[in-house]
Amino acid sequence: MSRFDRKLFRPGGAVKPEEREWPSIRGAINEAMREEMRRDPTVFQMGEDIAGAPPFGVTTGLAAEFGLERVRDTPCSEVAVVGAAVGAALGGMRPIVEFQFGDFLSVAIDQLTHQAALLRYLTGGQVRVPLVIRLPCGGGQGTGAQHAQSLYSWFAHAPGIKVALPATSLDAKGLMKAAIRDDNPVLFFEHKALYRTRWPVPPEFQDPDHVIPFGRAAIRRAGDDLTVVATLTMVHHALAAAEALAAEGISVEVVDPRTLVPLDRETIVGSVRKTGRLLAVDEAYLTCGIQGEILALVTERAFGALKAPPRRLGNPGVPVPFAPPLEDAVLPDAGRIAAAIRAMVTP
Amino acid sequence: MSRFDRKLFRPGGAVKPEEREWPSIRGAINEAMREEMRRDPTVFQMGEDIAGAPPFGVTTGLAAEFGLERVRDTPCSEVAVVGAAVGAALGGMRPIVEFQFGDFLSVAIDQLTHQAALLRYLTGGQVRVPLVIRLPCGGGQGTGAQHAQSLYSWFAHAPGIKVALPATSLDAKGLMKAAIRDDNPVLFFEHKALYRTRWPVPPEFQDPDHVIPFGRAAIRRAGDDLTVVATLTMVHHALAAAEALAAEGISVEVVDPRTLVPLDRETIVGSVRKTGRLLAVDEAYLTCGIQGEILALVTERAFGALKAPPRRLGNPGVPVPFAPPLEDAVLPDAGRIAAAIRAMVTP
Amino acid sequence: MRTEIGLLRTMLLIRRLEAAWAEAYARDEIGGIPPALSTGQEAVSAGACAALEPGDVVFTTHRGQAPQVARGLDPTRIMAELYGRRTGYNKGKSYHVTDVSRGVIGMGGIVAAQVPVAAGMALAQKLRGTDRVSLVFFGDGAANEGAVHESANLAAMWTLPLILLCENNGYCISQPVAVAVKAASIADRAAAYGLPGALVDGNDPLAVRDAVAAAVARARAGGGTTLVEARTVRLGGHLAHDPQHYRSREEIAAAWEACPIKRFRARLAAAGLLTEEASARMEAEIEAEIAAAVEFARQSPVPEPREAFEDLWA
Amino acid sequence: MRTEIGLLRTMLLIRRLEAAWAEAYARDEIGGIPPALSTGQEAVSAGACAALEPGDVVFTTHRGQAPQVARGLDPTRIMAELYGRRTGYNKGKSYHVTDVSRGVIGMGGIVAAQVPVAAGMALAQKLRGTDRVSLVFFGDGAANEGAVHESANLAAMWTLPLILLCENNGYCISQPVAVAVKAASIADRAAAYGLPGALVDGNDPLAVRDAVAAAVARARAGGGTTLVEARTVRLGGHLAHDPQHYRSREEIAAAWEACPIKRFRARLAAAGLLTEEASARMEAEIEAEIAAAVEFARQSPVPEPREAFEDLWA
Ligand SMILES: Cc1ncc(C[n+]2csc(CCOP(=O)(O)OP(=O)(O)O)c2C)c(N)n1
Ligand SMILES: Cc1ncc(C[n+]2csc(CCOP(=O)(O)OP(=O)(O)O)c2C)c(N)n1
Ligand SMILES: [Mg+2]
Ligand SMILES: [Mg+2]
Repeated sequence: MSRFDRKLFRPGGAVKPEEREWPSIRGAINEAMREEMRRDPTVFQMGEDIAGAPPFGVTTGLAAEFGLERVRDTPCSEVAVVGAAVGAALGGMRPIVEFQFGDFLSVAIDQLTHQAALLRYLTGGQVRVPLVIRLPCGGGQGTGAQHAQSLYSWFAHAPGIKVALPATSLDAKGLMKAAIRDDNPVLFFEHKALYRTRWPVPPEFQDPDHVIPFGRAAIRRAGDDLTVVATLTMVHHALAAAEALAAEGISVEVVDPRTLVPLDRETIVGSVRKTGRLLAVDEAYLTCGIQGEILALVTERAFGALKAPPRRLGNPGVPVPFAPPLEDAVLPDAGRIAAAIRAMVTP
Repeated sequence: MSRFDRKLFRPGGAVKPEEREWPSIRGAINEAMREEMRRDPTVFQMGEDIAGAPPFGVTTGLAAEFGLERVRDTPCSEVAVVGAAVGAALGGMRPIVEFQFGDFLSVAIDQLTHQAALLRYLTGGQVRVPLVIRLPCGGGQGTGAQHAQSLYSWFAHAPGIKVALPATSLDAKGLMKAAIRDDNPVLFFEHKALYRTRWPVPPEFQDPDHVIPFGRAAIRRAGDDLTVVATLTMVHHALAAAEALAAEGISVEVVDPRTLVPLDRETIVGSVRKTGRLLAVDEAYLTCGIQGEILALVTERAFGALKAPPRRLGNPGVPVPFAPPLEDAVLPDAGRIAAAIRAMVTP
Repeated sequence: MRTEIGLLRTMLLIRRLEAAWAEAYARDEIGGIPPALSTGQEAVSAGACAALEPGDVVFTTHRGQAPQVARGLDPTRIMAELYGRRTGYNKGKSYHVTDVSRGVIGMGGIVAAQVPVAAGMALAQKLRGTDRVSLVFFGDGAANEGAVHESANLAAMWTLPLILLCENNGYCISQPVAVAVKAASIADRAAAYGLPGALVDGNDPLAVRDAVAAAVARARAGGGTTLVEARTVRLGGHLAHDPQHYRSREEIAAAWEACPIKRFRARLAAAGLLTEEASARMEAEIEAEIAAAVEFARQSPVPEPREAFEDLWA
Repeated sequence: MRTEIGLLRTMLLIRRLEAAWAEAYARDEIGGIPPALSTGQEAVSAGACAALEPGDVVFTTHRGQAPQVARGLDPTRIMAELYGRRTGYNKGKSYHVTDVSRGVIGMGGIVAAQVPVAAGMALAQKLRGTDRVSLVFFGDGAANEGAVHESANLAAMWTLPLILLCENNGYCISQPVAVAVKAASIADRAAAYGLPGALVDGNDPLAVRDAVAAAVARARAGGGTTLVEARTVRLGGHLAHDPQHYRSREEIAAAWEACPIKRFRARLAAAGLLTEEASARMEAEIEAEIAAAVEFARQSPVPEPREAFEDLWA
């Protein structure tokens, strides 16, 4: 899809005329954080260079508006920073932490899964840990194996962590606002290839209280023959595939869960009950990934409705390599999605 | 099951007469490491107190035989220790690292998943990273949420790491030997409740070259009506359930994958093709856990053979709590397995 | 509990509560990981907590009962938690006792993980414009975790109202501190972050109190973080069941000679601050208090299975 | 490349190779993360690697081309890797170039992660009875990662033949080192581990070489680890596309005045070691070498898709 070019670090080209009015995902996240920081003085930010040289520009302008106490540049000390977010949350603040690349959370997992996520439970409900960790994720930009992963399946596995994955500008803003207002730890995965993409929005996008609640999937396209469940860039790849297949007389429904924790099981299962076929697509590694979770969920709950074996696409289990032809070989795309669907609906 | 009493830290009672000749799992692991250290001078050990006060006694006697250079007590610095294992492996050694509780790997994940697991790939095959990390795991001993998890699903998700889960003394020894001889990073999960349990072994247990290859499941009990896939303690819970159900005329096959990476897909799928029903049971958290992976795998490959929706049991997604009644509420056991099977085979 | 007598009382209460815990564990009335006792280390918690005020927040370790008692938590609810009862502070969910109302956050499952969290609490205290401080306990073993390094540096950068209290009891399980720390002291590491460091006799509650009070005063005044190393001695094993094969009898016997309770009691008696009679009365009171706590815990109901599924989400 | 002229040649080769890389990136012939250049820092790698011998192992950072060149890796295969070609050292799998045969392990995806790995290599060198050493590069920003703390302490405990080479270029992306390090120097942190620390002018290749040579000699002789801080200046942005809004023009201009290549060349000329003519010849040779490397990379085939599935398992 031309939308997802390999231009992450290059100046953006001219905005297409029809897209001028549409907010970008990056801008939508920025806007959500700005509004929430205006609304609630306990919201503050920590991250490397978020004030001095905003990575990917998502925090641009926030330090100027809110000052360096509330938009804090941190040293390269991710354990301390995530831990500080946990402690600040215990102390009544609402921290937002940015990682430059979400993969780097690898060095601070304990503070998330064993501290932030467990403290409320372990104290018998005495504390709340409201914090948001922003994790740029995903491949397709030649950024290399430790800068290109989509590790949300891990955090859906571990208890106590909410997980959001916005695929449009409206969702990026509304889910971010929900994340900041949530009293639990939230991981907010932002696909790097989506940052500059622009999407049309309804008027409520402007409403500073328009929040998109967690746990409600979006049906991005209605269809009858097969359900694709996809997140982030794969939503758009699936929509492109669906469009192409419509011409072949195949009607595809595209469901975007929007949050993995909580997961809108009803919408996913309901869709498959209607279409009878399921394809789960994600950039995540396949084994124990979110795709298999969706297959398991659907076969447990809608076995009788299935007309064909469910299928999944994802990274088959190799690191995301650097060279473009290698990288393309390990990630799903519209073409592979269309091929898989064709094979599933053709008897 | 009385075998898995809550006595992890209490002196063991008298060994039952019939079990006197049987090796314990703890002893089998110790024996495997001892033989491999005799066989190969590049094998060495690092861990907290492994020489001075062996946790759970798994390394008992090794420092006396091999000295403190090869059985190295480390400081409480898990990032440095796992990293040192990676570097030593690059340098031609074969390190074995012990964690006192496998959960603590949380502080050193990056060194495993982004360094040990990726270096071979990223260097285009220039290096090998042969290392074993031993991870005591599992609940049922009142050890609390950060000392009782079974996190192998994470490491089956991430590329480049082999994962072994021994359920018997023979497997503990044979898989450990395979792990040490393997040229890749291996995580060796040892269920704490199994350490003192004793299991009968065939004569080849004594053979210092009896290795159990990775990627071959064991059919622990043959049956016709339903396949249970289970690991570690759940193998024994499943066998107890199968025994109880046999009296009710229900014939259960119990498959123990023994390694999750590589996973013996053929044996699992083959078993379900025969029985037509699948129950995957594990202590792991359910969402994106190994149970869902097995459900997905089987529905993809043996959909037509399924007579009933597959099911899974596991920790439903809460931290493992301290008080025994709470802990029992979140972990599967023989009773719950039997109940699930009954519900699946009764139309 | 800032008076001398108060300090002694706190130290005795810690010792007796923990002894009762160990006895209950030995009787198999309590399960799980064997008790991590502060026997011989009571002066550290008693002294440090005496320098704090309400609204200050303490973060504990796996060896956490001493600061709980020193912060004035209710022994009955501590004991109930150790017994895994729903009347315990954490409702039986975790034996790392927390009482938010008294500023005690129980951590300790993961060594050193409480240190960055405490830095964050100090940041919140600062951002919210209070003059409250956070104090975090960590051991000599924990000092070698990366989390401590990163937190100390962050606290120095941000001038956080934080006291990094390293309770050096000579061992990380079986590893002597001299093996794992090649610097002259852990307090010396403060210089690596541009922080003040203080080394204090951790077996003297007054010395600990004064060193911590100075650090607290600095923090309240906006002067930032101090690293205090309190040198003490672990009199028992790492956990209650530890046979300590790695330690000589002589070493242990010598350590008992320096028992801080014995020493402090003698000092108070010599100063005329404590009569035999008052001492006996204090002990009897404590005895009764602990007996009541054990009785309360025993009589308390265990949690219902469904409670396992509560308290995860806010 | 231990002679003065050799050092200069290395520095020039680094500068020119990196410039060609940045140009290729600007032309969109290379994708991915923009180049992390060592412009202004060449003396550190040139000097440090001149103190090493075959069999010693160097661990690099994300700013890794300088030590690759200084260790004598083949510019054509470095460039091919940067172009993502199968003829590159890593077959296009990662631009963190590794050449095991020359003792260069390319790391750098995760800041500071190479430091414990280098400690492990040093442990292997010691356990295997060799007198080889490991040298690990890390930045001033990386110095605040827990991994460095833990590794330095472990290396001190185990007397590992390791050189911890902190390349302090004044910035962690946009954060000045003075903001993030409150100690007088990073070298001072050595004392926290009982290690010797040395602070050296990182823009003087001879000073770096001598300081590292002393550390290497100590390590080879069984004396263990040294922390060397080389103070240098990053002349460009963090990555090639960084507009450096956080830095004043004056600061950047002043930094260019101290350019180590300019300085060293003048010094050699003044000492009569380098004529105008020899200098021009050297530049021309390097120019040709780099042009050939770029040409080789351009002509090299990209990897086949199936190669993505190779090299994961041994
Ligand atoms: C990250 C991590 N590593 C190891 C452990 C196991 N462990 C529990 S207590 C302890 C000793 C820590 O020593 P120190 O900090 O000196 O505290 P002390 O026990 O002496 O009070 C260790 C290593 C753990 N809980 N977490
Ligand atoms: C764990 C981790 N955190 C953050 C990053 C992002 N990052 C890449 S380079 C860099 C700067 C590190 O600064 P320094 O160590 O001084 O090296 P320099 O770039 O100055 O050479 C950072 C923060 C990373 N790759 N890994
Ligand atoms: Mg200690
Ligand atoms: Mg730097």
